[in-house]
Amino acid sequence: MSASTEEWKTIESGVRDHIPELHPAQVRNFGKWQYHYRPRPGVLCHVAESGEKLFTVRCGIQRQMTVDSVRFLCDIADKYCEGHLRFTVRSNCELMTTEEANVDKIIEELEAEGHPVGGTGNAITCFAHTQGWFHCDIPATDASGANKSLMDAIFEEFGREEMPNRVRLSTSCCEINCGGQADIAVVIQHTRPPRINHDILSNICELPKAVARCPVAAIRPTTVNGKPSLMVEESKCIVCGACFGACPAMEINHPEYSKFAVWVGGKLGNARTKPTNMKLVAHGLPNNPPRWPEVAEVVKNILAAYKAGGKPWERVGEWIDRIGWKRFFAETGLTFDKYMIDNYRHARISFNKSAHVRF
Amino acid sequence: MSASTEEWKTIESGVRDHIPELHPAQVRNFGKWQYHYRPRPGVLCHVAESGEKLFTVRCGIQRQMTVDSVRFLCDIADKYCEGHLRFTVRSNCELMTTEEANVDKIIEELEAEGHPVGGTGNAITCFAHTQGWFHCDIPATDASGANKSLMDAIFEEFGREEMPNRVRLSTSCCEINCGGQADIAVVIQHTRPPRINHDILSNICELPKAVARCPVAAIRPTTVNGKPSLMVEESKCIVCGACFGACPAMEINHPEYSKFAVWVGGKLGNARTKPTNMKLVAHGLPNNPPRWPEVAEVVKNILAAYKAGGKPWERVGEWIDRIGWKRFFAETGLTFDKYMIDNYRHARISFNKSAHVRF
Amino acid sequence: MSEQTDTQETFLHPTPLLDELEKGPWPGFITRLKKLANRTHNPMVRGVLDQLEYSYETRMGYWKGGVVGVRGYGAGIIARFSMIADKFPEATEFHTLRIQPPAGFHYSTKALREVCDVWEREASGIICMHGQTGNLQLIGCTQDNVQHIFDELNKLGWDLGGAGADMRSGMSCVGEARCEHACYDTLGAHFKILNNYGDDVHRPSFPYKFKFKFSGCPNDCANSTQRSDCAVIGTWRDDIQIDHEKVGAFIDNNGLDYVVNSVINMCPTRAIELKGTRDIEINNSDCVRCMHCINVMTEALSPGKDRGVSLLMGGKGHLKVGNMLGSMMVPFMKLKTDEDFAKMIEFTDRVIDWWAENGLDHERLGECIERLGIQTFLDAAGLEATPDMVEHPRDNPFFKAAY
Amino acid sequence: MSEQTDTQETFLHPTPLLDELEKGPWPGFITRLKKLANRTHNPMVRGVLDQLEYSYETRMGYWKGGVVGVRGYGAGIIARFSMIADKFPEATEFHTLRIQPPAGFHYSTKALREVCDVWEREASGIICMHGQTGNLQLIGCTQDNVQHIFDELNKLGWDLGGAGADMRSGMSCVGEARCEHACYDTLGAHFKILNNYGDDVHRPSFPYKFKFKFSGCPNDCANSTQRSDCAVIGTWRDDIQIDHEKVGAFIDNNGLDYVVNSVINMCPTRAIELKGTRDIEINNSDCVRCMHCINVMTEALSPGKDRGVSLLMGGKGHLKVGNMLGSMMVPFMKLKTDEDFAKMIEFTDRVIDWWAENGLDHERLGECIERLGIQTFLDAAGLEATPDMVEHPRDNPFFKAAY
Ligand code: SRM
Ligand code: SRM
Ligand code: SRM
Ligand code: SRM
Ligand code: SF4
Ligand code: SF4
Ligand code: SF4
Ligand code: SF4
Ligand code: SF4
Ligand code: SF4
Ligand code: SF4
Ligand code: SF4
Repeated sequence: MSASTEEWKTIESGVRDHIPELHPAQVRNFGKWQYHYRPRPGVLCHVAESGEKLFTVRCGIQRQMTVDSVRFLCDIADKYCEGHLRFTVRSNCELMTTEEANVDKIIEELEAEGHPVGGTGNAITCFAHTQGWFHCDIPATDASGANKSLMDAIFEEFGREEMPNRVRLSTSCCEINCGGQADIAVVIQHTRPPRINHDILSNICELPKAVARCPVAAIRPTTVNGKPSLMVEESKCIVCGACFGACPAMEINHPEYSKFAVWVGGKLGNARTKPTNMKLVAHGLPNNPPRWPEVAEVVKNILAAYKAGGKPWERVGEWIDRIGWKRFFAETGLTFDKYMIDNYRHARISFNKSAHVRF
Repeated sequence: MSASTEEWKTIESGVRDHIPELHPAQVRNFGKWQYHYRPRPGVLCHVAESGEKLFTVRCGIQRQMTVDSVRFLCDIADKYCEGHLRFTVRSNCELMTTEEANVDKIIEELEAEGHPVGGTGNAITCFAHTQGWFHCDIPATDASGANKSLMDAIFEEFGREEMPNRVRLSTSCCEINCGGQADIAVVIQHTRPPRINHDILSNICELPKAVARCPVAAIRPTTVNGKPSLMVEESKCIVCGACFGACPAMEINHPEYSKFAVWVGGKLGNARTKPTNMKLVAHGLPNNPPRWPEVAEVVKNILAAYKAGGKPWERVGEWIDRIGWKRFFAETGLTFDKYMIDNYRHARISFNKSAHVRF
Repeated sequence: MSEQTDTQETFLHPTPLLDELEKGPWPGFITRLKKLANRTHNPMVRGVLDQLEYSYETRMGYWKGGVVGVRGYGAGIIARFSMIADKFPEATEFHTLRIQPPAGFHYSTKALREVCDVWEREASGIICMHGQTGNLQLIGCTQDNVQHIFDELNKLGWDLGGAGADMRSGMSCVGEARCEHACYDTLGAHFKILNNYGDDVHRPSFPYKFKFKFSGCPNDCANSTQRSDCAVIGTWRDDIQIDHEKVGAFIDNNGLDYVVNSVINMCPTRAIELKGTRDIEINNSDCVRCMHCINVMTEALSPGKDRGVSLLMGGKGHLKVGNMLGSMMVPFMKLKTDEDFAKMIEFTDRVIDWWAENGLDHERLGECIERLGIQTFLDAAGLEATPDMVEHPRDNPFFKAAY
Repeated sequence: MSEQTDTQETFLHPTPLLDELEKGPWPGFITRLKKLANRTHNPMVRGVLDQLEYSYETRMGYWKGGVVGVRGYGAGIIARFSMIADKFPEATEFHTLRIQPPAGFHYSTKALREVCDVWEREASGIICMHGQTGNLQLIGCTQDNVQHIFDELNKLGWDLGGAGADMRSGMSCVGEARCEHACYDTLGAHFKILNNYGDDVHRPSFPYKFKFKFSGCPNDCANSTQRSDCAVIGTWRDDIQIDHEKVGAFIDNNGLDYVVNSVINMCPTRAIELKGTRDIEINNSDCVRCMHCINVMTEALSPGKDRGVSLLMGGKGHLKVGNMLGSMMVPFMKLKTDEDFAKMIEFTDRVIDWWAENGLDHERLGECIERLGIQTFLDAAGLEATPDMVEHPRDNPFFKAAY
């Protein structure tokens, strides 16, 4: 690597223009698509008003890619896709061609390199996952590793369209949840108030910022060894970890006490029902690298119950709405406990304010 | 009136035993009722396992009764009902007889005295109303008078069973709303922060209690004319009137600025949908005794729209859920405004958190 | 002021605004009050009408509270003194006795006439039937006379209800006394449970008011979910009872479309299926006991046989927090034998003790649970968490579990 | 530790735990990273793998932040310094460039190869495609080299995205480029609107982050409602377009029961009626534009012709308040002509100015609206209240109207 020498005057070009990046068939039929169908899992065919057909092959990638794997995909795109490709909001790669005959070839080459083809329609698709130990400064686990392990565990469903509807998954390496809401989400859960590292605190921490960051006013200024420091009122603390983001001395992560939680029923789009937040259905699962088998088990059970019980087009949350939470817990073998009842700001909104009850 | 002389030692008897008060047919068939039907509006017929039939005639009363009117009802009960009668949770009176032939006679006598017969099934029934100027110490209007005026305005519907489902009404004389949730509720709304009567405040008010009563910490201790007093931070005040209940010097009521608000869609029971809170649909209506015509107009419009649009068994709130709030406002001629959007504790829960929209 | 419209007698002063309330078909309280005053010549009634007329004119209320009570009790009387007694001396005092009625508002004429007689003889003769909490409200007496009146009523078997920071009077639907839906004896439960708390009704020692309400089934005719701290609502655990022949008859009479549109399609969990064209089947594990199908097809369907109650806690009105509905805390318990009642009271004792210890001044049970968190409450109440308690599990990760 | 399983080369140190992630069918990032390191012998990659192995062993992370930037910009680089550089000196620095990709993640192989070449030559060769906010993340360079790398990329037409308290990079669904549902040009809107805020992307001056996301229709494939402060979602104002012949064909192919169960019965407002046995009719005033029927019968149905966007505001993640979904603020606006865009930007400018003035440190737009009240926000944004903005009107009386 060489250091910068000449002075280049930055062009604040912002977002790069997409038009030259589009596949020519996308440009030709821009805004004139009529419908699409799925010839097989992992393949879409969009039909334009002009009658032109554009085939898309969707494949899984590892998201944390290397120049080699990017170049591999470029090679395929050059061979079959007129030199264009795209990625999806869920970190899949899409290779597009107007030649139906190319579809099988693309699939063959992708699979040979270990890129599974699928993720369309009512299949599961890649976990929206986050940085984790690989790069983030506040993670309690590794989201890329968890994603890999979990996708291995439910791999078949990526290439099959056999779920009642699409299943969006996510995994996040701290409670901040950069992975977002999902049908099934796997998120690290803090379980102990932060231990304060007084040695470094006074050097690295803007104390008032850390105090202000706490949503429940559990952090108070204090003096330790004659230096200004902070203390946490543990009974108030809701172990959200917000302070750790503001100040690395508020050590919230723990090799044993950082646990996994599983959430279900998040929905991002507006089809049929409104978007919804996901709900806690398991917690206290061990953070068990490198393969996190306990978490995989829970995810598999939920998927199996949903696959068996959901009606066509019902998303995970919609399925549960219909059968009720009591049956959800029964059918997945999970255990409801008191921590699953909200006790935060809008808690009472989620209580069963009725005599509606199932036996 | 004479003053108490002899010393009677109180018997803390509590709730009076109901068994001797029941109609004999109620005792005979206690827990053994099989079904009921309504031979006509205002009349129920309950059929027991034994085959015995008990007819009930329900009539409107004025709630704020006199010994004369109570005795009148007792006279009828003695004549036709084996000396028993009951009242409903909505301040109607029910006269029960096992003789079908008595029904018409009871109706005739009640109506002759001005007691309308009705309020059953899918009719409207009496407003649940409250004390008001007649007795309460914090009212901004008179609930008995408003009830009388409003019931006059929609009187026919008491004797007809022509609504999609029952309609529960209520009217309350301050925001505390002792009248409770209802399909349509008419409630006084404070619109100005309390004026503090400093003259009396220091004599009659437990200052810390008043301070503590305020839900938004808008009341602060201060000194006025050398005496400890209170002040209200008007920008914080949500004009709830809670302080007035704690301290009569916090004058919240006003001859002009105490206004009427109308609420809809409250539901108390669990049939079909869960119980729901009522929602604000009109406010700023004048507090216009003795007949409150502006309020009556709004109530009538809502009833008319519901009657025209509701499907059988749909309560007011269920009807609106189906047609949407946009159409509710269109069909009732009411105007939605920004104050109808919640800005209190759980405000965001009521926002439309979706792209679902009607045009 | 306009001319007096009342021509019957001259005892009353002119009340032109109130007289407007004599018009129209609904039973008028002004008309009856005027009749009462004209017959009894009770000056308190006249004074109160005068002050009310003045309120209608000026659009302001003129009563203030105060302390009026009877020996040994700390509650039960709502004191009302006129703020403008100089203007309306006859209205100087106008206190109310809150009397606990028999459960379900059932009266023999004998009992009711006795009350009327005392009340006409000793006080105003004005009776409110009933207060929204369920009390028989005897409105209008003076401080001087209140003990005597209470003694007279107490001799006749009546007792005061709640007011202030105490156990309030209960309310119950008619229940098994005249309703085929009742899943337990609301009247008996009202009687037993309120009388268990008699001391707390009479002697305020709670953070704030506490209300029980008793509804025989989820139709909740006693408004318990919305309007009480502890709602006792009848329910059942087994299957809805179906008389299939009567289902057929119902369909014959009302049409297939009515059954589809107004029963099957209105079931909140779609638990009902049409079988052929003359029958239905219910998937009882999907049924949430809402009552709707039973309400509509009352001859053909009825609640199961394994009956009991659900307890919902924390309901209350708007004040300060916005309306709070009671929420499911005990999905099912039996409430029939003395043992069942002992269990129930043991439970509500635990709840009330916890609240009495932890509640702030003027804080209702629901608010206290909200402030301290449901987990704390469940532990104190000795309850296991179940999914019945929620519409859905929590949607935020902000909790600290004990492990 | 167990024995090293990698037999290909000896450049890498043993990573027995990570090697477990080489098993299984899903594309493995460890396998690719190891291949990369073995090919390029880039010590940073080895060091990072070593530190990651150590994280897997000790179950703790070892990166800390810091300040690394490029000339003139206040954001766009995520700095990562190893906390245990003494142990893993090769991992001392590992900074990330957040590059704004073309809208809809479309690339020519030429453009992508250029990035790869610079990144392999100058840095780690690790590329994240893509970050959850939508950035092309170039992971792993040193502070020394960051300006040079950026210059090289900038020459090739790439620019940095957002980070910190600024306008973040946008995200858009494929939209009109390959989707028959798109109601506006998401890619064009992404391009125009983000570039209008270019200065705010590069120079943090907001209370906190602000995200735009662009979805062509309410299916919201860009997750805009849940994950952006301003969601721009395509919709239509007129009637759904029906090709009745194709409805008939759909029913012939899929069966009447499928249409009833999976289309008609799943419409959230029951706006669809079956007409005979081979057609449907839609009551468009009851339709809430949820997309479901169009999704299922994509050949027969499509959005109306009078198309535009809804704007939902205030979405964001869990942190501190619990997940906030964006909520409907502008039910409909056109977004096609330059004028439309000018109007839209005038509006978002007003919103952002208000938030920038009123927001607390680290407070997202949604939190700010919640704290100051929706009325204040609507006034500042110049919006009229409409029932579209709420699930229902308020259920508490605690407001102070201006009259
Ligand atoms: C490629 C992609 C957009 C992009 O620009 O990248 C995309 C593309 C399409 N989506 Fe999507 N969706 C994409 C992410 C999403 C997301 C967001 C996400 O996954 O994070 C959602 C919201 C999910 C949610 O609600 O939680 C989403 C909700 C939908 C829906 C509504 C599904 C439902 O019934 O709830 C449809 C409708 C449908 O399936 O017909 C849809 C439909 C489609 C269609 C059929 C649109 C079309 O006619 O072209 C596209 C092919 C889908 C398929 O896989 O069969 N797309 N779609 C995204 C692919 C992600 C992936 O790689 O797996
Ligand atoms: C007498 C009374 C109970 C009492 O002990 O006093 C009562 C009695 C009956 N109720 Fe009720 N309800 C009574 C107040 C209520 C209330 C509370 C209230 O009005 O304040 C409710 C809750 C209202 C709500 O949800 O907001 C109530 C919700 C019902 C329902 C459910 C209605 C629905 O579909 O939403 C039914 C079911 C039905 O109609 O078949 C019901 C059914 C009945 C039945 C049919 C039960 C029976 O089989 O005997 C009774 C005759 C009702 C009729 O009028 O046709 N009762 N009922 C109350 C009469 C009040 C009145 O004078 O108007
Ligand atoms: C008399 C009555 C209205 C009526 O005309 O029927 C009534 C009248 C008063 N209510 Fe009430 N409430 C009455 C039933 C209710 C109900 C309905 C119920 O019990 O089902 C409610 C709503 C349910 C609840 O418990 O929340 C109710 C919620 C309130 C509240 C607000 C409580 C809350 O937490 O939201 C207050 C304010 C307070 O206690 O500080 C209140 C306070 C009052 C006071 C004591 C006003 C005061 O602070 O001085 C009123 C005395 C009026 C008087 O002069 O008699 N009253 N009050 C009702 C009691 C009669 C009875 O005992 O039978
Ligand atoms: C890289 C990325 C995860 C990923 O692997 O894809 C990420 C990584 C971080 N996020 Fe995030 N967030 C990323 C997308 C998101 C998203 C998803 C989205 O944008 O659609 C969200 C939820 C949506 C939202 O905006 O709320 C998200 C919500 C957060 C939050 C909580 C914000 C909140 O108000 O709830 C924080 C905490 C904060 O900002 O203080 C945060 C903070 C962080 C920080 C900066 C942690 C920190 O405070 O130091 C992480 C830096 C990691 C790193 O080393 O690169 N990140 N973060 C995503 C950004 C990549 C990109 O630019 O493309
Ligand atoms: S979820 Fe937490 S740990 Fe993971 S990338 Fe986001 S901020 Fe970092
Ligand atoms: S973890 Fe959250 S609640 Fe606990 S001290 Fe830190 S910021 Fe406060
Ligand atoms: S609603 Fe208000 S004014 Fe009316 S009786 Fe109740 S407390 Fe008194
Ligand atoms: S009216 Fe309510 S908000 Fe205003 S000062 Fe009084 S208690 Fe506080
Ligand atoms: S609550 Fe149920 S049991 Fe009681 S009267 Fe109403 S319908 Fe009958
Ligand atoms: S009681 Fe209600 S939930 Fe149960 S089957 Fe009948 S309608 Fe459905
Ligand atoms: S959001 Fe709508 S327009 Fe965009 S890709 Fe998804 S379905 Fe197509
Ligand atoms: S778009 Fe949604 S709401 Fe509209 S008709 Fe179709 S299914 Fe119903």
